[in-house]
Amino acid sequence: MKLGIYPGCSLTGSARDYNESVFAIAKACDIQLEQVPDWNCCGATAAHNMNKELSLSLPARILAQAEKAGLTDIVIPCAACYSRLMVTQHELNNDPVLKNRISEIIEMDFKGTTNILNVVQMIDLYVSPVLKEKIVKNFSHKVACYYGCLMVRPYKVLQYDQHEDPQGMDNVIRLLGGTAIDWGYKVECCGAGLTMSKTEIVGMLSGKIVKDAARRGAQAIVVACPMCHSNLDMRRPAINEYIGEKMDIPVIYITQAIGLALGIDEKTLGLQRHFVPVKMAEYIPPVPESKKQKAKEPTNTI
Amino acid sequence: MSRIGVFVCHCGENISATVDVAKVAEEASKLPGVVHSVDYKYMCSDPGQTLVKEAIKEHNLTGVVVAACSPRMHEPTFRKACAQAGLNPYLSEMANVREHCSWVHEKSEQTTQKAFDVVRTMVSKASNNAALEPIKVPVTKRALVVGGGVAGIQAALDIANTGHKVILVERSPSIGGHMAQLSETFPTLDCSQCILTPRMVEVAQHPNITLYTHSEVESVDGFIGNFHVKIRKKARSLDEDLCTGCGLCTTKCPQKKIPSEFEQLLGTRPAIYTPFPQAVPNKPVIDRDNCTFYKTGKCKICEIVCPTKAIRFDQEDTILEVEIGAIVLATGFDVKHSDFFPEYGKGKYKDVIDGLQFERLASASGPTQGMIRRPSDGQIPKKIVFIACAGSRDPAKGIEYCSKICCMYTAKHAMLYKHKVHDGEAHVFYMDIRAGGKMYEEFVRRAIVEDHVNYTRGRVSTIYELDGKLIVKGADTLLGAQSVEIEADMVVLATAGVASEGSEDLAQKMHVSYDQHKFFAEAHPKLKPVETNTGGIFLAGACQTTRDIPDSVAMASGAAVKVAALFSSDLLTREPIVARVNRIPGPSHSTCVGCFLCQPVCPYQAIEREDIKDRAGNIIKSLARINEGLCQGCGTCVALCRSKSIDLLGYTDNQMHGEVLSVLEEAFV
Amino acid sequence: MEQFEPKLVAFVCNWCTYAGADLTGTSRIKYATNVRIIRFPCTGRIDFMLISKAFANGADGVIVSGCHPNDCHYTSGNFHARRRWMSFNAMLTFMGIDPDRIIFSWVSAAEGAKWADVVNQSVEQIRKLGPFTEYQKLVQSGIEEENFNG
Amino acid sequence: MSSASNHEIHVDNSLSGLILKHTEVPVQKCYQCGKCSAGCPVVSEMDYPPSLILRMLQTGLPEMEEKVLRSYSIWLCLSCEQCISRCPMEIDIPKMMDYLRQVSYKKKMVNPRAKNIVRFHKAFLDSIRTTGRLSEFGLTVDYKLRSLKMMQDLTLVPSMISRGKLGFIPEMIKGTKEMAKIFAKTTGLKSEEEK
Amino acid sequence: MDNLRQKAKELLESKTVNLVIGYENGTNGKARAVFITDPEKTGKLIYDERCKQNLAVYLNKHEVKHYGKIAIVAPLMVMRSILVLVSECQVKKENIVALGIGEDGSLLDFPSLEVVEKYVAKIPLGNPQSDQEILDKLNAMTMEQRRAFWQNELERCFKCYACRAACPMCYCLRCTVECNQPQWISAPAHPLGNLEWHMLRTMHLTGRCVSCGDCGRACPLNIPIHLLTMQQAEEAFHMFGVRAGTSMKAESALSTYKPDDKENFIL
Repeated sequence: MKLGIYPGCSLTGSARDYNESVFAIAKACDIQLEQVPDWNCCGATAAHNMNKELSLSLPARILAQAEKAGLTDIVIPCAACYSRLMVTQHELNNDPVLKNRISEIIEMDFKGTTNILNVVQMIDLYVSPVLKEKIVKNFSHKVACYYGCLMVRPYKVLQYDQHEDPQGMDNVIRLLGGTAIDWGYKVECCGAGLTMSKTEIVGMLSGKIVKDAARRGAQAIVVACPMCHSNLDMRRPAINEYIGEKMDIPVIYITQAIGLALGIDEKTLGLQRHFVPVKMAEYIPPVPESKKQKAKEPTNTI
Repeated sequence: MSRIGVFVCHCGENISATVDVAKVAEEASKLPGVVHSVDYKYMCSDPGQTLVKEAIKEHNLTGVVVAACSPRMHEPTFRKACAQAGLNPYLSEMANVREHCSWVHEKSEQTTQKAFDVVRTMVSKASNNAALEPIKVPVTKRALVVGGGVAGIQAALDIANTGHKVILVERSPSIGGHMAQLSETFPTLDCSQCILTPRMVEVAQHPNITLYTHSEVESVDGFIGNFHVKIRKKARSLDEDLCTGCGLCTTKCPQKKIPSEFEQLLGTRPAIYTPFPQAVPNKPVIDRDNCTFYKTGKCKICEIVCPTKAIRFDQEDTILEVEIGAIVLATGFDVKHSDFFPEYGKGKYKDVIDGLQFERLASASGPTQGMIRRPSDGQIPKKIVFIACAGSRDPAKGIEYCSKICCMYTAKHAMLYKHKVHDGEAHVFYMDIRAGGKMYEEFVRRAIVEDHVNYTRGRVSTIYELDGKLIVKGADTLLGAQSVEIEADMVVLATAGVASEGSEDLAQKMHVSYDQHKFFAEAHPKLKPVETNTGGIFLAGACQTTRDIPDSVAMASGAAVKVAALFSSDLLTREPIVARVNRIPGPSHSTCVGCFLCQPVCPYQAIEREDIKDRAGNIIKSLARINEGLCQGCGTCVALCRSKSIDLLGYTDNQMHGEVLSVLEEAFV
Repeated sequence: MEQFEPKLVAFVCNWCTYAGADLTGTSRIKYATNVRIIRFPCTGRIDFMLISKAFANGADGVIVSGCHPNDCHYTSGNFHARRRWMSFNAMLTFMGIDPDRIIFSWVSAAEGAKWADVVNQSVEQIRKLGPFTEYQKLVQSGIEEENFNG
Repeated sequence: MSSASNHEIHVDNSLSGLILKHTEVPVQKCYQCGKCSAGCPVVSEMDYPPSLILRMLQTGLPEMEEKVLRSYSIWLCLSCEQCISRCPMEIDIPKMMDYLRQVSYKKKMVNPRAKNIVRFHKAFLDSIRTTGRLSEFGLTVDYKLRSLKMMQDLTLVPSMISRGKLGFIPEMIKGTKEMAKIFAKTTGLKSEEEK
Repeated sequence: MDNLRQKAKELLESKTVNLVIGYENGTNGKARAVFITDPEKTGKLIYDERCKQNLAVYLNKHEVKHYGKIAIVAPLMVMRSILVLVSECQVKKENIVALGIGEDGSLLDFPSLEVVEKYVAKIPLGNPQSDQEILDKLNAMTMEQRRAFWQNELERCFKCYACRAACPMCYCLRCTVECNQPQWISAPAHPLGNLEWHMLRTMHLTGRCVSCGDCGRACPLNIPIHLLTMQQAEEAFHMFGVRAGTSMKAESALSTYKPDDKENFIL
C-alpha cells in the first residue's frame, strides 16, 4: 500500500512528534508514505488573511506537485494544511477561470483530481481494518477526543464526519480498547493562528478546552492537529495562568495512541518531545447497571 | 361542404330596432356553406327553438348559427335545442348581435354591417366545428376526508350535517391528531382534550360518517365527482365487531416498555394498545413489530384473556374500494425533533425536548400526570430554556418560512411551567415575537409581565451537557450581541412545523400540487384558499401550511361548504374543451419534440410525460401528453407550443385562424 | 372628405373582457361600430401570429384584452400572455412596425364602461394613424408577385 | 426563483456592496439572530461581535464602515468557521473577515491593538517567500524583532530546542524561485535577491 | 491549444466520451467543425478567432446522439446553448462534457455542467460588441427608418431556411412554416411571407437565443437577421431579468412569469 503524504511545515519542526508517530504506525501497518516532492508551505491563516490569490496559489502548487508525481491519494496529517488544500481544490474545481489564473501563477498544470485524506480518514481506510490483529496492548485510558475547527469545517467543502459531534477519533479510541468521553469542547477553537501574536487569548480558549476535559475525568486529550497540540501542550503555562491552577493532563496525537496500542516504544512515537509529560493510569470502565442485571437474569424468560 | 343554418333573432325590438335583421338574414343566405337563413321575433322562445329544430331536420343541417344575444346568456338553450333535433350541440354557435352590437350602437348601416360581420365570422367558425361530446358525469355524493385531526373532524362533521355521507380515513389507530396531545390551548388556557373529545365521539356516532382508523389511502383515480379510491385498512389483529374495548388485553400484555408515539416517546405502552384512554374508536391494535407472538410465535396472552374472543392474529390488511365525489385533505403537520439539530446535541441529550414533548409533560393525562419532570432523571427542572425559531426561518436547514404557531405555544409553555413550578426560572430565546391574533399579543405580554418569563432576543448557538446541567450559549442582540450563558435543567425547542410525513406521496396519488416544502398548494393564495388546482379536492388545516386550531377549524368548515356546494346537484357537466397533443404514425409519433416548456405553463399539472418505447422497452421518444381529466381548457400551452403540436378542442388553430380571416372579409357579399 | 373608418379586431378572453363587453351592452353604453370581437377561452390562448394574420387581412388595429393580473379564470394565463405581448411589442418596435396599432388592456367582467372607453379610444387612435397601408402594401406586393409567378 | 446569476443583486459602492462583489458574501441577508456572536470563541475579546459588524455594514453609513475597518474584531477572527457552520442564512463571515482585513490593511486602518497580528502574518509570509517553507525558528526571531516583544516566549526557546522542536537552519525547497514568482504575481512583493 | 488536444485525447482514451466535436483547419484558411472518435486524431483540433460556428447545433442531431457521451469544444455561446438544450430536454446533461474555452481562449476545466452554470453566472453576458453597436444605431433610428431598413433587408430573403438549420434551438421536427392546417405563414418568398417568417423565428427564439450570431452568418444573402433575435435577447433580459442559457432548469422567459412583471402599455 502506497500513499502520498504532505507533512507541512510544522511536522518538520514543532510537530516532529506527530510526524514520527504517523510514520511509525504507517510502517507497522505496511503503508508506504511518499512525500510530495519539493513541497512548500500551504500559507496557513496568514495567507488567506492577507491575500486571496496567494492563499490559493500556495496549496495549488503542492497539489500540482503531487499530481506531477503521480500521487493520486495524499494524506495530510496537519488539520490546517488539510483544510487549506481541501478548500483550494474545491474552490478551483468550481471556478475554471480562477483555476487557469492560479495555474498560470504557479506555472504548473493543476487538474484538481487528488484524493485528499486527513489522518483519521487514512486510519479508517488503511489502519483500522488491520488493527485487531496488531494490537499488543489495549489502550485502556479514558480520553477526550478533540477535533478543533479545521478537520470538520467548512462542512460544505470537507463533508467529513458530523461537524457538531464528530466521532472519527472516538471510534478509533474505542477500537483500541479505550474510553472516549462526550464533552462540550470537541469542535471549539483552540486559538489557532493567534498562538504567537495573542498568547493570552490562546491561553483562554485552550484553557477552556483543557479545563472541561480534565473536569470530566479525561486522562488525556487526543488530537489530530499540530496547531491544536502546540496550543494545548506547549502553551500550558498560559493555560495554567488562565485557569489559575496547574493542569497536568497530557495531550497526545491519535497516531501516538495507536502506536502505544501497537506496542511501539514511546521514543519512536516522539512522546518525550511533549511539554506536558505523558503519564496515564490504566482505566477500566465500570460495567453499566443495566448490563450487570442482564448478566444475572436467566436467558430463557419465555 | 357544410350545411349551415342561420337564425337571426329580433329579440323583440332589442336587436331589430338598430339592426336590419331581414337584411342580415338575407345576406347570410348568400354565404358559402349556408343553406338556410331566417329571422324571427324571439329565437329563444319555444316557437323560435322549434324553428331551429325543424330546420335542422328539414335541411339536414351540419351547423347552426343563432344571431341573438350573448352566448353567455343562451348558448346552453340553443345547444340543447340542437341536441333535441339530433345535431351535436357543439356544432351550434351564437353570433352576439345584441350585447356586442344592437345595444351599443345606434341604428345605422354600420350597425347592420357589423351584425352581418359577426354572423359571417360565426358561420366560418361553425363550418370548422367538430362534433364534441360533453363530459357529463353524475356526482357521487359521498365525501372522503383524509386525516382525523381537528381539521378533518370538523370537515367530516360539517359535511355529514348537510346530510351527505362521509368517509373519514386516519392512519393512526385513533382520531384526534396533534390537538389530542396538547395540554392547554392558547390564549385561553382551556384544556385541549376537554374541547376535542366530545367532537371525536360525535364523529364515531354520526350516522353519516364511516370511520376508518389505522387505514391509509392506497390510490385515487378519476376526477371531480367521480373518484375511485382504494383504502388500505391495516390489520388491527382483532375483530372490531366483537371487541368491547374493555382494555383487559392491554393490561395483561407482557410487553410494556414500548415507547409511546402518542406520548412523543416520553411514556410507554404495551404491544396491544389504544394510543390514549379517550381514543376513538376505543379498540386496541396489535403493534406487530413489537408483539412477542409475532416475533417468537409464542405468548397469545391477549387472546387468552379476551372475554369476547376478539383477537385475530391471522388478520390481513384489507383493501376497500369506494366511489367518492369530493375529497378533503386534512393530513396536518409534523414537528421536527431534537435530533434535527446538530448544534443542540442531535438528540443525544435527553433533556433537550421538542414542543410536543413538553405538551405531554404538561398534560394531566401525560406520562408525568402533568408534573413538569425532566426525562433524564424525573427531577423537576428549576431552570428551563425555551428556544423559539428552532429550525424555522433557517434557510441553511432548508426551512425559510416562519412556522407561525411557535411564538404562541412557547409563551404558553413558559407560562404553564411558571404556573406549575413557582420557584422555577423560564428563559425564552426568540428572534421576533409574532403574536397576531385575537388576544394573542395580550397573552404574550402576560407571560412576560405577570409570569416573569425572561425573554432574550437572540438565537442559541450551541448546547452541551456538563454535570447534569445543559449549558446553553446564546447572545443578547439587544445588548450589542453580548454573550449569555445559562445553565439549564431542561431545554425546550420550539421546532419547526413541517409537512406531514408522506405528504408528497399522497399529493402525487391525488394529482394535487405542493410547494417546495411539501405542503399542499391552494388554487389561489387569496381567493381560493381551500381549493386545490384539481377539481373536487379541497384542503383543510395544517396540510397547506402550519396553522393553529382556530384557523384549522375555520378552514375545515370552508372546505365542507365547498363539498356541500358540489353535492347540491346530481349531474356535473364539463365542457369537452380540452387540449390535445397530436399523434402521427411512427417513427415520429407526434410533431411534439418533447421540450416540455409547456409543463411549467400549465396551471393544472395536466401535462404529463409520455415515453414511447420500442418492443425491447427502450425509450425512443418522450413527448407531452395532456391529462384530460385535469385540463381545464385555457389553451395557454397551445399558444406556447412552437411546433403547433397542441390544439384546443372547441378553439382549434383552424377555427381561430378561420375566424380572423372571416371577420375581415369585405362588407356584404 | 369622408372620415376614415378603421377596421379593428378585438381578441378577448371569455371570462373577463367578453363578459365585460356584455355588460356594456346591458348597460346600453354606446361605442364605435368599428370593432369586431373574437372570443378566446383565455388570453393565454392568443397566438401572436393571429395578430399578424389580422393585419395581413386588412385590420388597421387590433385590441387584445383579458382579465386583470391575479384575476385569471385559469390562474395564470394572463401572466403568460403579458410576457408574450411584452416581447411581441418589443419586436414590432424594433422592426419598425408601429406597436400603437395594437391596444392591450385589462377589462374585467364588471368594467362595461371601461370596455366602451377602450374601444372608443382605440378607434380614435387608429383613425389618427390612418389605414395600415405599409402592412397592407406588403400583402399587395405579395399578391402581385404571386400572380406574376403563378 | 433565485437563479444562479448574480445579475439581479444590486451591487453599490458601499462596503457591503464591495464585499458582495469580491467575496459573494451577502451582508444584507443577515437578520440579526446573533447566533454567530453566541458561538464565537473570541467574542469576549472583540470590540464588536460579528453580528454587530454585519449590522454596521448593513447601514451603509461611511462612519460605520470606517469603524468596522478600524476594529480589532476583524483581526481577532480565527477563521474557526463555527459561525458559518451554524448561520441560518449561510453568511460566510470568515470569508468576509478575510476581505475586511485586506481592505483595512490596504487603507492603513489597522487597529493599533492588531498590529502584532499583522506583523506575525507578514513575518510568516516572508518566511515562506524566501525559503518555501516555514522556519519556525526564523519566524519566531523575525516576529520578535518586528514586534519588539523580545522577552515573550524567550523561555520557550531552550525547551523547544531540547525537545527537537525548533530547527535552526531553515529548510529550503528547490523551487524557491517559483515561490518568489508566486509571491510577486499575487502580492507584488519582490523577493530579497530581486531587490 | 495543446491543453485542449491533450484533454480531448484523455477523454477519448479513457472512454469517458465516444466523440469529440471541435474545430479544425478547413479549406481557404477557414475553420470548420470536426468530429473525432480516434484519440490519435485529436491533434487536428484547433481553437482561434476563426472558430465562430456554434457547434451545439450538432448535439441534437440523430447521427451525433447515438454516440452517447460526447465532448464538445465550448466557447461561451456553446456553453449557453448546451444549457438551453438541457433545460429543454433535448440532450442529457450526463452525456455532455464541455471543453470550455475562456474569454482569453484558454481551456476551462469543467467537471460538470453545474460548474458551467456557475461560470456563466459570473461573467457578463450580452451580445457581441460589434452587433450591439449596430443594434444601438438601429434603436436610435426613427420607427419609419427601421421599417424601411427591415423591409429592404427582408425583401431579399428567399426562404432557404439556412438560418433555421444553423440554429441549435431550431430543432423542431415540424416547423410552424411547414404547417398548412392552417397555413400560418405564406409559403412563397414575398415581402409578407418573409416578414411573417422572421417574426415567427424571432418570437420563437425570444428568451432562448444565446446571441451566437450563426443565423446571420449562415444567410447566403447576408441579411442581418441575427440582429432580430439578439435584440430580443437583450429585451428579454431587461424586461424579465433572465438570459437564455444560464440555467439547466426549464425557466425560459416565455414559459415562466412573475406576477409583478412590469410593462407600460396595457390599459
